[in-house]
Amino acid sequence: MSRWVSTMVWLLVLVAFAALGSITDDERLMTLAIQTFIFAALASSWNVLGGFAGQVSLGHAAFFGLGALITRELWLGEMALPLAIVIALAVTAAVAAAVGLPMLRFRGIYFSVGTLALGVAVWITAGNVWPGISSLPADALREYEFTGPYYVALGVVAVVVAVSMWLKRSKLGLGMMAVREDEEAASATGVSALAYKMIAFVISAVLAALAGAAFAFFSVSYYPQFPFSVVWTFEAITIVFVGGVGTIVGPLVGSVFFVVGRDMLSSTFPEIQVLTFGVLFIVVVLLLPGGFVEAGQRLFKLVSRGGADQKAKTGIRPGEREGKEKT
Amino acid sequence: MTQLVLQSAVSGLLVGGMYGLVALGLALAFGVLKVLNVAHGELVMLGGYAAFLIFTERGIDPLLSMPLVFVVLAFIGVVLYQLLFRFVVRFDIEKRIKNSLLISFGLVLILQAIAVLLFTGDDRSIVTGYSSAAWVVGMVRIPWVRLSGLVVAVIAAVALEWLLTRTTFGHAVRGTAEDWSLASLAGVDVRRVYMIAFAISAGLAGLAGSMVSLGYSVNPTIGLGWTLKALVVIVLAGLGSMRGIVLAGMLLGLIEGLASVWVGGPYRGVVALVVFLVVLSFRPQGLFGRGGAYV
Amino acid sequence: MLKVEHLSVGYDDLQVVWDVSFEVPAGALVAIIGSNGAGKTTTLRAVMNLLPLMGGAITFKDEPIVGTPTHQIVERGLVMIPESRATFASLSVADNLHLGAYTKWARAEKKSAMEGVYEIFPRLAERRTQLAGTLSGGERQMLAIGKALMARPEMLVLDEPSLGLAPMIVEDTFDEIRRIRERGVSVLMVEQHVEMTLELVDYAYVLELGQIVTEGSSRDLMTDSRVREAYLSF
Amino acid sequence: MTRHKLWVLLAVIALIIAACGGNEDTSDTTGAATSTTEGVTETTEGATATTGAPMEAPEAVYFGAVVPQTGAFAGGGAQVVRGYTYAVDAINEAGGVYVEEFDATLPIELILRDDESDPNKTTSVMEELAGENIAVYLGGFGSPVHAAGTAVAEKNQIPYLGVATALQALHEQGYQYYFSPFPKSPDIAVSVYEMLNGLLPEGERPLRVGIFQETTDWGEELGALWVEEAANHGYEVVLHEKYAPGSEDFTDIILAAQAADVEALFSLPTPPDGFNIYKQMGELGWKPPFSLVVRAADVPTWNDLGDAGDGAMLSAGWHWALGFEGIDAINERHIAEEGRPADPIVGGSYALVQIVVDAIGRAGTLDHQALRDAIAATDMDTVVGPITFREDGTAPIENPLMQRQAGSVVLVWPVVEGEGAGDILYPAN
Repeated sequence: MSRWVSTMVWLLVLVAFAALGSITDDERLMTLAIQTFIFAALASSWNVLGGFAGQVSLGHAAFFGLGALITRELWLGEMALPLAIVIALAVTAAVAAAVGLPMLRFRGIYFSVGTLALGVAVWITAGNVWPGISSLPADALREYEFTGPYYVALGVVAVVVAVSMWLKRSKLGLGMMAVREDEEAASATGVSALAYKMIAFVISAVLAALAGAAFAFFSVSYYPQFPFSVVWTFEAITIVFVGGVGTIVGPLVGSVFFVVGRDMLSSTFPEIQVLTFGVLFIVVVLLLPGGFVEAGQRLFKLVSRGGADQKAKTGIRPGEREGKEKT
Repeated sequence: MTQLVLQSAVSGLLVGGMYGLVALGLALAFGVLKVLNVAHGELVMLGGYAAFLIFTERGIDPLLSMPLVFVVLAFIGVVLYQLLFRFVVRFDIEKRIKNSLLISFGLVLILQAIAVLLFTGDDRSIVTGYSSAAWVVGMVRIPWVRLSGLVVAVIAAVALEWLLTRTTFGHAVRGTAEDWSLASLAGVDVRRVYMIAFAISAGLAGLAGSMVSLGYSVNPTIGLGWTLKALVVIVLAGLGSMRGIVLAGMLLGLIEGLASVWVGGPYRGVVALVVFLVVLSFRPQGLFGRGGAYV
Repeated sequence: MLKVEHLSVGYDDLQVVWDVSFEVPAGALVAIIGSNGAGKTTTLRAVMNLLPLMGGAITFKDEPIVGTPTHQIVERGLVMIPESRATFASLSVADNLHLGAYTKWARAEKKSAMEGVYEIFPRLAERRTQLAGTLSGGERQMLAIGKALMARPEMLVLDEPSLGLAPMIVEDTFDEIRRIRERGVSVLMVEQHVEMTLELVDYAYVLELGQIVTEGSSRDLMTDSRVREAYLSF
Repeated sequence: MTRHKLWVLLAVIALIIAACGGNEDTSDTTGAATSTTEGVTETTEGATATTGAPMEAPEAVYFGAVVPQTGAFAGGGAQVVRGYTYAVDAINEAGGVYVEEFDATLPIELILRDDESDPNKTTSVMEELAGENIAVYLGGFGSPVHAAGTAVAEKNQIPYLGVATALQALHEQGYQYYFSPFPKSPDIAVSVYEMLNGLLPEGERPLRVGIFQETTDWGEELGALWVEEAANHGYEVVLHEKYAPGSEDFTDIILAAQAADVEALFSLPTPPDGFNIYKQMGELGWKPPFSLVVRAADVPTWNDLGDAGDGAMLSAGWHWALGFEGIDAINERHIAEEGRPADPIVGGSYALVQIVVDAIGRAGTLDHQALRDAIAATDMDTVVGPITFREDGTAPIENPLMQRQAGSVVLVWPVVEGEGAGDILYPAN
């Protein structure tokens, strides 16, 4: 019963955002929403590898950049957007599979620093090979509409969340979490740790490329090297841990806090915006080690303990945890 | 051609010494506190500005002002420890790495913003009488300013090694690094060891900063570049080990120097990273480390 | 010397030790015996403030030590040898001993204490420069005890000293503990080898599932029917 | 579990709506309901937000200036801000600008935003400014930030004036809203050879040219033009080295230049590369007799290099010794506030404000389309000289060249008499 209810809830949210897209055409709100969707998709994609399978990758932006690069080049070359995205995902999947094998031989901090080195190497190469700015053609700029990118970004985040939810509930997801909890024990019970890590690595890369495609379709002009930058990986990780690692909702809540919070800060105190964001961010990390979701659960547990009689009415067991807090 | 190769190799070793000096502080903080301080590069930046100010205001040469810069940065290290990292060390090892990564990422933003407010965004560098002086050995010129970076790195490494192996405090530090609860059972005040180790780590960053502002240039955004190099060096040397850091740094510098000759400038960074990955895949515990691949 | 009253300890919301009280008079050799998972180690870690308490009072030499930082407890003369990994593998034998005498109180006589340990454990003198990680199980136990002695303790707490040792070595270890006690050091020992322990100690407490089920002098416990069935083979 | 998810998601929606409520007041939207089609639509027709033309006058005319105040271009950005501030203060002191549409003389207000020398921040900050009812965008410092900004200006159809950017490619995109009265790559490439031939007698010219080209779009553009113009002026390119911006060690390219016996070294480094290159040259004990360091040498901190940096030629687009009308006032204030005559970029940014104010006067309205046409039809004298705009938004302007001589910036080309101008210091090593 609870899976059907939660699916209905997710559909309700999707329809609400879809309607929101057409009601308003306040450009700043649309931009914020699109940025939130892209960050939510990117953070959720990182969460698949980092949250479910417990492999902390610091080179995730390479796949975000790859997805953006291929989609943009093909789409500006007069190719239909959906086809360009499919090709981008296919190429990213191949690259991820090729890179994943050697990378996943490393464990723990060595995997993190190894993927960081790879990410920086790809970032420098992208900068050297594609030095020129990538802007939309002049006439397309003058008729630029936010509704298109809005729905693409919404579609992308919906797909990423759907895949995450399917994965988390599937046998595949279970295998990944076993690897996360204790890799030796998992491989001892016949779970091929490398296989699950590879699958998580490729799925995470493809979803990141999808987020990159949404970025490429939405952005007016940027340097192709930009989506490869390590800053995207750091921000994605920040969002996941502030929201709640290993959960479905965590990255979503985290991206709202990140995008909306940063925007409000930059308009209220522009000069010291970077300073205040740094301080605010540290306070959140220190006070909520488990992220918003765990804080929500703890708060919820307090409330539900108070409203014990609630249980009869709603028939939903209060205080059930959404999966333990992980590394 | 051979002159180019030799000079590039030597220049690579010199800049590698700098990578080692920056990595020394990071290795100490990670080795002892198991804290990954991504803002270590920002401490180097602040050290660079400190040396620059002492030079421009008081006219003291950075090589002479290094002890003062060390103390100033060590003090900043104590403040940062008390404000932030004191809470991180309460977690168990795995959570410490995750939380210290997040907190130091926030610290990067704060320190950069403060640097901009205090020093503006311009590039600053210390130019002394001997700035263009160099030793000529055969076809190769060894600039004094860059050589001093390497010399300071070696001296710092030796001093750290002496501290860790010859003094009782050093035993306490190494004991804490291996097992903090056992160390406290031996009567070691682990909190104090953490604070002092972090202060020394910041002080070493200050020394590196002085050398960066002497040999290169300082602006608020140089931090992350140096942190990335230091991170590669400490993993290359073997995580957790505080030996062989400067050697690993020089190796990385050498690889980059030679890479620039054959592969060409734009890809010198890429080649060094690829070589690092190859080395890592054959010796997961690093060149000098003993620990298992998984920390 | 050490008095523990109504001690309750646990991890997060999982309570392990329920309302435990025991006492180690000065110069006594007391043991807490119990099977694995009875909460023995948890109790000791709580006494040394390596674990937060849920309740209870602990006094050492009539001064309360609840909440006192571990290193200050050691400074006051209460030294514990943990169950496993009781030595610093990355440090040499000599450095381990140096670190053992880290407190101001112990550092004063580090030289003489060192010679004393080398006398008691000549094997350690031979392996002085070796890394502790390369020693055998028995040698590592000797080093653990030697390191504790370097701290010139007034009371020594041992967490399952016999763990993972060959029977012959366990006997040597127990002999050494007897000699330590004869030098005036009070000892609290936590063990699973009930039979051998009861022969060694004056008084013992039996811990089961986090609670003290019975206590008494070693002779009484030897004859207590319940203890015989549960722990003794005959 | 589901109930708690509901909680959190309601919070998500509330946050979005709160954000939407937060900025409802800024732009009055005559929103027409666009057709709501589910799923992915290419582009749906819909009325863009057109601001009506209310008759009562706004309190001021707002100029949206997005300038790097932090990051690599902060040094140059500070000069741009100074130029804008001096110009706006001067005009406001003279009463402001008369706008016929409101039949009122309004003060100018500069809305200044920092894009942290990051082209991606430039786009997001310019999007924010679009909602602040600005008359025009004013550019920052450096080609990357302008490359990103032009597209946003074109999208929002708000006139955008660029300064301290020589990227010619931006003017070949068919943009209607981008104007930059600043020397472009072709002007820079030609002027350096014309100066050398003009100032140095036949036998004494540095004919062996070396190029340090950073792997950026502007690097490629200017590098190629330097090679092309070398042949046209009788020079030989003996070295053409590429490097990635931001590396720490330039030993390899410096030694290659020394080995090739380069006499004239051209480079356009992103800070701090320029600084490090010339510092490492000092260390390696080699310096070419002639150095043109575009962009990097424009900032006063270049003097920290001492004699390693002395003699470097700048191509900063302006110099106060050119003596155009209005320069004395700028110099007076600059010396009073900064203790030295006007920095090179101050003139260029001051001129932008002059051009916009003149265009508002002629257009008589703040409507973006009308303002764009008025700017395109500019024909006026400014502190950077006479300005008219070509079809592609560039302006025919001579590229003056200056040289760092003993810490001060001396105008060397075109040859001008009077204070601040002087002979070329050649050879510089």
